[in-house]
Amino acid sequence: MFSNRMNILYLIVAGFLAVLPFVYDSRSMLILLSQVFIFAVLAMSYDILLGYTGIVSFGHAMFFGIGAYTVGVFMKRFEPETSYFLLAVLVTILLTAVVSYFVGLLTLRLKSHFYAMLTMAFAGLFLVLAEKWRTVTYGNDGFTFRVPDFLKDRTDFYLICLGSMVIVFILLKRFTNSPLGRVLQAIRENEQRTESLGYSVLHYKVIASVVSGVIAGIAGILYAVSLRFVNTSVFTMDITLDALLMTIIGGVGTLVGAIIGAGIIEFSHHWLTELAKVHWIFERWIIFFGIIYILAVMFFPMGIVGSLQKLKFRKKKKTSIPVESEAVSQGDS
Amino acid sequence: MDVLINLSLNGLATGMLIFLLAAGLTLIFGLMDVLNFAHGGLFAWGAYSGIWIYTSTGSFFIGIIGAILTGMILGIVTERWIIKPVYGNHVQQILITLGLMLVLSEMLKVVWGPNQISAVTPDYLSGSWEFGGIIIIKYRVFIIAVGFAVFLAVQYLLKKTKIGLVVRAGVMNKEMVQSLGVNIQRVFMFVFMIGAGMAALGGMLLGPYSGVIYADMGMEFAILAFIVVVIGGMGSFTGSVMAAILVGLSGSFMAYYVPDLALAANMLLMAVVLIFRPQGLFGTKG
Amino acid sequence: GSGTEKSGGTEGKEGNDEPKNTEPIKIGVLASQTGGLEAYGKQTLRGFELGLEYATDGTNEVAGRKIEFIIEDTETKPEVAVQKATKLLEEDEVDFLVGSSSSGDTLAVLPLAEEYEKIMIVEPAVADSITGSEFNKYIFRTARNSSQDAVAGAAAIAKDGVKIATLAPDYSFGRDGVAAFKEAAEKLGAEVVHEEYADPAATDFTSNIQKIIDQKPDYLFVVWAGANSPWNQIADMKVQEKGIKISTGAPDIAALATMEPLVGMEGFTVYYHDLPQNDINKWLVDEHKKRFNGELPDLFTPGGMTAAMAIVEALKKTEGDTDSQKLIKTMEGMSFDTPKGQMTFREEDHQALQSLYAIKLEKKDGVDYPVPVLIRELSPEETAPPIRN
Amino acid sequence: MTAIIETKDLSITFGGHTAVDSVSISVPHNHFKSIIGPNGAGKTTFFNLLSGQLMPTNGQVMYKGSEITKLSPTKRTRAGIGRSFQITNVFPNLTVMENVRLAVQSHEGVRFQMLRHFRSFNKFEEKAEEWLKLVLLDDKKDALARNLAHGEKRKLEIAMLLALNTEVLLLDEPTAGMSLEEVPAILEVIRKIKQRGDRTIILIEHKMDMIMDLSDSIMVLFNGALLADGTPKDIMKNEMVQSAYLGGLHSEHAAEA
Amino acid sequence: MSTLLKLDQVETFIGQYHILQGISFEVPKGEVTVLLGRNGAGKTTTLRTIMGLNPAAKGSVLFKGEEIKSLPTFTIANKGIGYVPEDQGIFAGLTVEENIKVAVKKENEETLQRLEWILDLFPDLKKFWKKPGGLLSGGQKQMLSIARAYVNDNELLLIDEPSKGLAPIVVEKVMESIQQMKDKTTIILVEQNFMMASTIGDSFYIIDDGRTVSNGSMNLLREDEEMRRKYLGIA
Ligand SMILES: Nc1ncnc2c1ncn2[C@@H]1O[C@H](COP(=O)(O)OP(=O)(O)OP(=O)(O)O)[C@@H](O)[C@H]1O
Ligand SMILES: Nc1ncnc2c1ncn2[C@@H]1O[C@H](COP(=O)(O)OP(=O)(O)OP(=O)(O)O)[C@@H](O)[C@H]1O
Ligand SMILES: [Mg+2]
Ligand SMILES: [Mg+2]
Repeated sequence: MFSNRMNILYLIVAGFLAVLPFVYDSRSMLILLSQVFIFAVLAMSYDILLGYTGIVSFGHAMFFGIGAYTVGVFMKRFEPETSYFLLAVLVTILLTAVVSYFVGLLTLRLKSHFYAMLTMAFAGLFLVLAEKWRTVTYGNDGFTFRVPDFLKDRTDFYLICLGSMVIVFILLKRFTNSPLGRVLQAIRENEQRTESLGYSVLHYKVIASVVSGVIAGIAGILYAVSLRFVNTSVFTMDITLDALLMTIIGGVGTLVGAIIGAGIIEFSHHWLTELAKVHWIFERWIIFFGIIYILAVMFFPMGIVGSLQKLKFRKKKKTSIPVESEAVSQGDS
Repeated sequence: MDVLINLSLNGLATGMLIFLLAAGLTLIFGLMDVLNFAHGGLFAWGAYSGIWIYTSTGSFFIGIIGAILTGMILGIVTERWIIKPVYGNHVQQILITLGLMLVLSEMLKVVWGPNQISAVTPDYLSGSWEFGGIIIIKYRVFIIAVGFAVFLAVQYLLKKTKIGLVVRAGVMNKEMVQSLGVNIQRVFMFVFMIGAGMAALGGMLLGPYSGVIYADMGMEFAILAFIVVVIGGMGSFTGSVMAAILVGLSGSFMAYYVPDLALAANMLLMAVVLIFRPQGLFGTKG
Repeated sequence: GSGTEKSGGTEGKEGNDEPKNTEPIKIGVLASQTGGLEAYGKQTLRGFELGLEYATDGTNEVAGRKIEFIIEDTETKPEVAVQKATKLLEEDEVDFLVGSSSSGDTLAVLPLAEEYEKIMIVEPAVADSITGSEFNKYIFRTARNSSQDAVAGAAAIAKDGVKIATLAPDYSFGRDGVAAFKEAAEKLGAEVVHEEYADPAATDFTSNIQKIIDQKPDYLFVVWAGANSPWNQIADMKVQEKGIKISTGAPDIAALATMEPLVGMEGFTVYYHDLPQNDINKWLVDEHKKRFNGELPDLFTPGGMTAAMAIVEALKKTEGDTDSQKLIKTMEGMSFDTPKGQMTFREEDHQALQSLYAIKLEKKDGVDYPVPVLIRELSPEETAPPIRN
Repeated sequence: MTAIIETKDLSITFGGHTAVDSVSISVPHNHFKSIIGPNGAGKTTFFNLLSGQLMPTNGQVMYKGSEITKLSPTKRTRAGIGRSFQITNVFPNLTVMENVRLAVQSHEGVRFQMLRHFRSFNKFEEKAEEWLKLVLLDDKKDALARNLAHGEKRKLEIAMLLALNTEVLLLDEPTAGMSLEEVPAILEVIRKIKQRGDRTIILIEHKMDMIMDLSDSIMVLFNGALLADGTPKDIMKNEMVQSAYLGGLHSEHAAEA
Repeated sequence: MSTLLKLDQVETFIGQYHILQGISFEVPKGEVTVLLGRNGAGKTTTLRTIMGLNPAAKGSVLFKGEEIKSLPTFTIANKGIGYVPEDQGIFAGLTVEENIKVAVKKENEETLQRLEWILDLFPDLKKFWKKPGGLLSGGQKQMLSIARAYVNDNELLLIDEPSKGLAPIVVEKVMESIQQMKDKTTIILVEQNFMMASTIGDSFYIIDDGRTVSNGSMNLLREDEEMRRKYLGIA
């Protein structure tokens, strides 16, 4: 696993992040970073769909929301104890797996935009369900809940989020580099050809959908726990768009890109709002936020990681032999 | 009976309004295959500029013209600077147009302030006629008429000129149309401009319909427009009209007969259509 | 958590042992400065600033301690609200929280007030659950809640034998509002014959209105918020011509402009700048105009002012002591002056009981929107909502 | 000799146009059969029916005695029917190596392995490299498939088919667009496979010399229907074939040969 | 005879790859010039460079004496240059009719006549007039691609491997059609089918590794076995 320079770099960064709370005691920085980790998990799960299987989903919030509500309802209805929390995690995994399986079966036969819109419809139905099932969800206002003790301390929770992100990253790295992961990339490139190589495409897509759904559910759990509050916003398009943006800004099909994307979006958001207090120009900081997206596309057309990889590659092989490494698919492994 | 007629009429009118909102997107997304998330921004700008011109000149008609022009200018600028570099790449389109969307809707607040703005119907279009139990709202009749006019005009443009063909060909293989002597960039810009103009028109007409315009109207209605384009079948203009009317009618009837599901009406409709007709109502298979 | 112990502990000591504390008192204000509720956020903030100034006679000092406030934008997103609130509590070590513009944001922040044991003044979020099921003892609300609105709405129109239909958006705000209204209206002898809930984002409300017309009620009571509204279509469907009177809460000025079709309707309001006749309000209106080139205070401006005044009043009573337990004791049952007359924090749920106003919308010369004209003031007792925590 | 592939009254109609019209053939084990016929005669469509890309409107496809008419392309590939495509059909953004490696992986039956690192399957890459050598493409193994010149893509297409190592090989104009110089090499590869004697090959080509050289039998499709099926010599003598397919120049050519 | 097109030391990069490293040739008006060479030699890239699809970085491309190296593709096309790409470039979702309609530059009598001539040449296209191009057979697509280039009154046609996928008899027809057009239209042909190339070609250029390495009249090549073996690997 730790065979090359890239992996050593990852290790250093992870190590740095792990000791950070003990040397730099800023709560809001911890919270911000926890937020980054949570969204990084969500974005990585999205990358499995977008970057590795080549499908755009507009309904990813569905799984995120299921995770968030499951843990919320469990903590509210029962006791905020570790055992119930673990039960909630288990139920989330089950629910997201089942839902992503069936939604996958129903939707994955559809072509690009139609698939995207159908997933959006399903996510929309979950949103309405959360709105209408008021006895459990308290409607769109949502509800607050308590969390088990081990999740209360911000530093501990920070470490848990970091740990989750690292584990998800390692698992997904393995997953995407496995023979199965390679077939997913083949599907992204040419679905029909994959089929005639003897791979049953739908099975693979459903597997991708389930893996991605379950991980999104876990991100949802962490998110709800971080707020100790859940409302219908977890099912909205905004969540899906966030995941989408983070994945794209970072570079699709790279996994690290998703993490970097989450960091960039959360931090530039943070800094821009801070600037808003400093100078009136930034009062409308959202404009600058939008400009960041636009500039990102112009200067990093393949996302930060994707474009950097290409650059690195160019330097290495400036030759007239038209040989190109798998910049798009192989990622950084 | 009266109820049925009322529901159908209002559903039809709402459908036509939705069609007006979606018509531009049918060109930009359906035909040119650009996932334009900034579409909502274009019609919010149409609404604001149109209503502003209307209230300052007092002429609804000039307001409409103003809105369309604003939309077209924005369309050209958008196409030139934002869309051109990302044709054919959905992933980049999503990111860059979402960025533009943020810029557009925040700029609205910079120019016109964060408050909602009321939009009134001109006198000659306000009020309603009543025949027995049937209420016919004048402004809705107007919307239906404009909807049909736009439909016919665009249909003419697509069927009687080569533009529709050239755009579709350009989307499939840009190099090849150019090799055939077509300045596809100019054609794309033109079609984008028309699409943006129609979006602006839709936004402008929405104002008096609901009586108010606000900066966030863009995203809200853009989703509706996307729904219409997709369930109509990508790029089919007839499909868009039908889908829009279907959305209007289903909203109207569900709100009356199954109010509990009214919130989910659009999503249910979309799910049902796509599960049973994965290519959309008027989409061609494959 | 560690944070709790640290801040809670030291604050307590300082408060008790050193009576002559001269450190500034810090207030963190959460409001929507961007996003959908931006306009409300701005009103609250202006009001708050004016309120501090008024309550401290321009010194911004109470019991020898300076008052500082830090504003944070929640962007109307719960996760941002939590981030910002934590920052205020942890880094700025504020003694009070005030906010916020949205019920969702506020609900998400409530547990933090409890965790850090700091008083939070809720303003202007309306959800009943804030002082209801989600209540904790650190929460005080100067804003009126949905139920108070509803009770006021009922008081304005409900009488023996009156048949009322309701129209509300199909989400918590609408559902809560109608439930409270129904309870209050029925108490007054009226009958709610039909409840209609509409998709708040709908383009077309005629189906809903059609159904209401079918029920032939005497009144149509509308609970509404948000820009997308049914007023135009209510007029187009000739509801009033059919003998159904409309009643609803008057919103802020920008939204009043869209209610042209409802001129003549009777309902209620939380505030309009010429309704409460008292010195504080007069000062508010004058100062506001002076400072913001002629603009009038709007729906939630007095709320912001009220929140500031409540805090200063409490601090005066504790002589600058910011110990939360002490403050809670002080504030429970505390009456204080506001631009809307005297308010009182109810002991049980810390909801401020306050006056609301039965009004009628009228056209006025020189004003380009329908103006709420006072019919009568509804006393705090009259509009007291049920206790639900 | 038993038949490995058989069709019975195989037909397919696209909205009124019958592209393949009641074709019944039988291909023995380890046979080399070529299909010729004018453009649009239904040759590729016939392949699509054999490989499962299309479902017939009528008739049956038998493989080793059992019916496979309703089987998906995936299942047929796994059962042992592999094909190459007339219009180059590869994974454009993957490397040449990865394209072939995927085929090897499928042949090895490694499908749902999701936690082991793909590089631990080193032998796949070695295998893939061998195939690439065979089709003279090993010097391009790290290039992205989309950057290949046309002829190179054709070679890749063949390598992928060979890597599947199926019992039946359906080759749809494998050498179209390949340079004069390299055709012989590819021919050699095909010839070798044929000589090994354990593969059944069906070939669609318009290059008559190649067909004459390799085929055990030739079938002729005309407007979807089977016009003739016989030895190369018989087919070349067929007047219909001469006038409607080969044309003047080629008749001379054929006569020469 | 005058020179219609002249390439002088053309170099083309695709991305950072130096694909064409010195292509020079002249195309006399009214002749068929054939480009030959191995797979990957750069024949297609040469045609794309002329069309402006992969613009030349160095050297010059003169069409009727005018430098067209840095003009946009559509302008080049509108100067009277038609192109049949090697991948046919069919608009899959458009019908045969629409594919041709997109190509037509002037809708006049002459065009109609040419269309009639084309449909006689390729009756299959007439038969499948309303069929989406993507559903045609491989050979039919090739015919459609050729038809699209023929339908306009072009001075110069760039044809990339027309015989690919065509039945022998159709190849013959295409050859005939090229002969018929010769008086009005000049042709650059990339062709692997030596029989076809040698029959209709007037002169040839051999490209290897992005350079023109040899040229001469077709007669010469037909007779010079040595040269054939050296550059084309055939006897
Ligand atoms: N999916 C389809 N839908 C409609 N028609 C089709 C389809 N596939 C093929 N056809 C038609 O069926 C006929 C046979 O096509 P096919 O591709 O089998 O020809 P072919 O014999 O392979 O020709 P070529 O030598 O040109 O490749 C053609 O006329 C083609 O237009
Ligand atoms: N987009 C690209 N990126 C990198 N290399 C490329 C690209 N396009 C072509 N090449 C390379 O350029 C060289 C020339 O390609 P070209 O298509 O011109 O060859 P060709 O002579 O037409 O070959 P063929 O006979 O196979 O069609 C090839 O080696 C090819 O791999
Ligand atoms: Mg074929
Ligand atoms: Mg080529």
